[in-house]
Amino acid sequence: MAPLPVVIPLMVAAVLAGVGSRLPRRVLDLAALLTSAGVIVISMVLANASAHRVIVYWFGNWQPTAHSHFPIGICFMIDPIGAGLAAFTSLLVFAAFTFSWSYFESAKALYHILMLVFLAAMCGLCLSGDLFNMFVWFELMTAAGVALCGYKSEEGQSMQGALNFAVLNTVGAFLSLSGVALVYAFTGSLNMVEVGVTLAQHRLGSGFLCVAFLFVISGFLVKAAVFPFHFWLADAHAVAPTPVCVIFSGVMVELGVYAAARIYWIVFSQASMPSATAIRDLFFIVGSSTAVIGALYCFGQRHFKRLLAFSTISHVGVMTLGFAILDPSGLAGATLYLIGHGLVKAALFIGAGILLHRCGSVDEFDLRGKCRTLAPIGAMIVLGAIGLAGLPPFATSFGEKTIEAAASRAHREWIAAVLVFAEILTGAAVLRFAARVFVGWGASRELSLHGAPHIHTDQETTGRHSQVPIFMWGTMLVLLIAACAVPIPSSVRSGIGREIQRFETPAIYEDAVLYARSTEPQYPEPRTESLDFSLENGGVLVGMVLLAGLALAAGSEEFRAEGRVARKLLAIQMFFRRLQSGRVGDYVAWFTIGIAVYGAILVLLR
Amino acid sequence: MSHAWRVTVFLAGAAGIAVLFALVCRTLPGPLPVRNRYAEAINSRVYAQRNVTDAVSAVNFDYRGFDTIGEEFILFVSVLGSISLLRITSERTEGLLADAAEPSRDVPASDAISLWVLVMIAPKVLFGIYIVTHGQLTPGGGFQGGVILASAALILYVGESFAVFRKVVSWRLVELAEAAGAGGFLLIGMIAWFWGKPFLTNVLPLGKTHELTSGGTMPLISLATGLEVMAGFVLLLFAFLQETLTVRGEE
Amino acid sequence: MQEQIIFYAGFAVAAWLFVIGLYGIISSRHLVHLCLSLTVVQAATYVLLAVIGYRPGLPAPIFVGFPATSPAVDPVIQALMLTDVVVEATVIALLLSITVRVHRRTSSADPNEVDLMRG
Amino acid sequence: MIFLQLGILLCVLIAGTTVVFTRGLASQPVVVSVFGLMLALMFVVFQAPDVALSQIVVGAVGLPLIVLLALAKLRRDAQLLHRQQDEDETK
Repeated sequence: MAPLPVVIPLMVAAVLAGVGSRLPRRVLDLAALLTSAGVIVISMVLANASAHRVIVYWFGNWQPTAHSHFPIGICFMIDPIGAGLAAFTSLLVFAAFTFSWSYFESAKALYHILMLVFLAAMCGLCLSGDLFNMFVWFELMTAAGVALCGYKSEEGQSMQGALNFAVLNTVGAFLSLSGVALVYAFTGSLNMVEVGVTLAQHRLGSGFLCVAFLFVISGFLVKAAVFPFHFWLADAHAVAPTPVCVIFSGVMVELGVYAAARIYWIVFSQASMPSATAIRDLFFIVGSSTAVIGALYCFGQRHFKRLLAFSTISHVGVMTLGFAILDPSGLAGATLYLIGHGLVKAALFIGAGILLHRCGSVDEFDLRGKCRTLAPIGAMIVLGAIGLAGLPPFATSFGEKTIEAAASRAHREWIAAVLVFAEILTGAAVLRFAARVFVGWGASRELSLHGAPHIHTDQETTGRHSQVPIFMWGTMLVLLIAACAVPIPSSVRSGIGREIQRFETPAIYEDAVLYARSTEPQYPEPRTESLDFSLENGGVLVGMVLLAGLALAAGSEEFRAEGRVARKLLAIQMFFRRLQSGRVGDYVAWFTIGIAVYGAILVLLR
Repeated sequence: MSHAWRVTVFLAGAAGIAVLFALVCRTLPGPLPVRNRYAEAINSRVYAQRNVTDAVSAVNFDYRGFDTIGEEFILFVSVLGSISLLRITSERTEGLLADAAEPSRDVPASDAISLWVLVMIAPKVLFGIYIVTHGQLTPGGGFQGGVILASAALILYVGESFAVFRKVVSWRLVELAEAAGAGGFLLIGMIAWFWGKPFLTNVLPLGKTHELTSGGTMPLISLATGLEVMAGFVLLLFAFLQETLTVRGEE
Repeated sequence: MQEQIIFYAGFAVAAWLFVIGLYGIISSRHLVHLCLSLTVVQAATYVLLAVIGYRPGLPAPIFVGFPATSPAVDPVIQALMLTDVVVEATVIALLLSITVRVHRRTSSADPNEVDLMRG
Repeated sequence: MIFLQLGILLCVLIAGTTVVFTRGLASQPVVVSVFGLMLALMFVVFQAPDVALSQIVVGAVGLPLIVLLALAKLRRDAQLLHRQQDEDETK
């Protein structure tokens, strides 16, 4: 049972590679849909079965022997968090396949094969309990992601985004591999639990531990697109086809944070207890800078997919902040946030896909007022904006409240301010887009001379553009409903809270992996935050609407004549625009300095 | 950023990383007694437990076989990705390329060259098969042998012409071989399920040491990997040599 | 002692290759050169892995011609390197095909001449 | 004994640095091939024959070959582009 979430998609991919070019399109679609549905079911069953004890599955039957307890094989270490994430991943892949039902009229099964392998790689990353094995799935994710990015490689499309994606992630992966090698050199093991136990026993120097930790997670930080490793993400989104964007933003990026949290808790948390404050401070800096800068970029975009990509960066910053508190309720909040955000973001990307299908563009100014007939889609996009802003009833609001409560218990009240800032800006950006495109408010030209990039995006669909197929809008609607409904039962919320407590208790995994026994301490019942519409929510809502209105009004001539403040703001915006240059060399330079600065922070604060 | 700025930022970062490295070296623990555990565990058991002599292949195809599945699929996906990137979908460019395609290669190769090709290919194929099948005994295995076999196909191209290459090596067949290699590995892993054992368990008879059939599933996995790697590299060559293939369809 | 010296030397060479490879990437004027610089970065991981697995004086882990229970160098790390080598080539191939694509679109293979996406 | 290991490490270092500082397109496949060979030698010296074998076939032969093919493709595309431009001008 346990290896199926990886084995089934890989097997179907291999079969499709063999016979797929002979099969009609609908059979391929059906096979892909059934496979991802199957993986959802299996992952849910696994999550359920592991609720009371961690399931450990030894590939090749190489469980540690009774006298040495030393793992020589690779294991899957399945707990409800990992299996639940795998289920969530396959849910989004399922949604992407439904959306692409009337999509990509191309020959061959390449798209389906690549998506299925991508799914398998993400599931493998969620479930794996071995450091090198995680690296392997990480590399497979990169390879499949790059190939999917370039899938729609028509003449009119630039591949620069895919190139930046590939180079940055590969460089990050190599640094991760170096970190794994360093850890292996001293512990003689690759199993996460065994490495964690050994590191804790042998009191290694904290300088060594800090640097090894930074190296091991660097690849995952690049994948998570935190500042200043985030540049590739927006470029990749501008190139990738819509269903691929759904996966990239909805879950792939978040898996980077998940992997970093997993590695921290299992491998390093016991060994580096003296420097836990340093790690906390590091992730506070990483998370808040990512949340703020992502939100600023997001607000400055006119290309809808790119706008959403930057909002993903901002929200990843929020999740990083949740993890950074290093206590169960913070991470539980981040998990709730991840679910809500993934569903809402997937719905919004599908909205972008619908616009592309109907109007042949996703540019805010090109489309101004042209989509009045698509009011229901516009309404759903506005709902998505509310979800992004973390307002009830969306799951993001639970996540946000839980993170804020945890932050105030840890005496970091400023985190709430960062969260509100990110939510107002990202929500307002989407709201502004919707108002301009679906209602026709605001200027038809952009304010600044050196404005946001105006990218021509090719239509991805063929056939009738006069109507929106039910597979498109239906998927969007279901995703939005799910984003509201998932956390309503309080059992889901308290379940996540309980599971996170286990996630942060390495001793349980040690018992399960090395000694094949399960010890389950009683957890205190986690606090769950209420669904009430708080004062803060009201503030966010008002702020968001005001900001969107201001941005719409700002384009008018009168405002421009006023312009001193506006010009100042634009100058700042220009500075940031220059940083996002699209050149891979710049990004690698940022990567280098980012690693150096984060390393310095860790080492100095330890 | 201008070039100078970029280099400055990079140099600052590189200097920072250098300091980090220096710090690691200063706080580096001496050799821990535990660091040999994994190596010793494998080295001491591989001969007795699996009847094979090459510990590296044993790790690749048995002890850590699951990693190898991931790696094999990285190859699989990269090859498919390259094909998908190099295919042409615009008719205008396709026409242009068709006009310009292979102008110098239409001259048939002389008999001497054909003979040379045959002379070169046969040992190469043999060598490749040898490497693939002796993976568990001597250095080598599916990965290395697969690349050698793929390079035999390349000689065909160098010595003869792309037309001959296309005639002898069928695109469809190579594609099937790649899928079979990738799926075959998974199937071998599933054999264990019939014995109620976890995925990838080596359940087949282990044979006698130093014989080709020793190692249970290892030689089979080596074969599957060899097939996959060979087909993958031939497909890559195909894709780079002529990219109109997928558009023109099969033969 | 020997082991220490080799380890530190390998560590230094790996660090150098990593940094110089990154320098190659940031200063590159041609995408093919950029891909090759990436192989240098990867070579840094090879060097690191190779010195970590090495035990001076011990033979390779191929138990032909000497007792099967005697110690040998680390086979696990060699297995990691082995898979890494093959993966590298295909990932570079993927990057090179992107290069061909970029070149066809912009008729330039200079990573600094970006045709879209700023800001 | 130890000098052999240190020497090959030095060779790898020099070859790697040369790859980065070789800007001429024509000489790049050659330099990379030499670099791959050096790495293979390093694997031999560090008692890793399996890795050395795959490094020889992949790093010293396979990879330079793909680089050569990619370069040839870039050249041909450039020629095609020129021809197309000429045709457009004559029209």
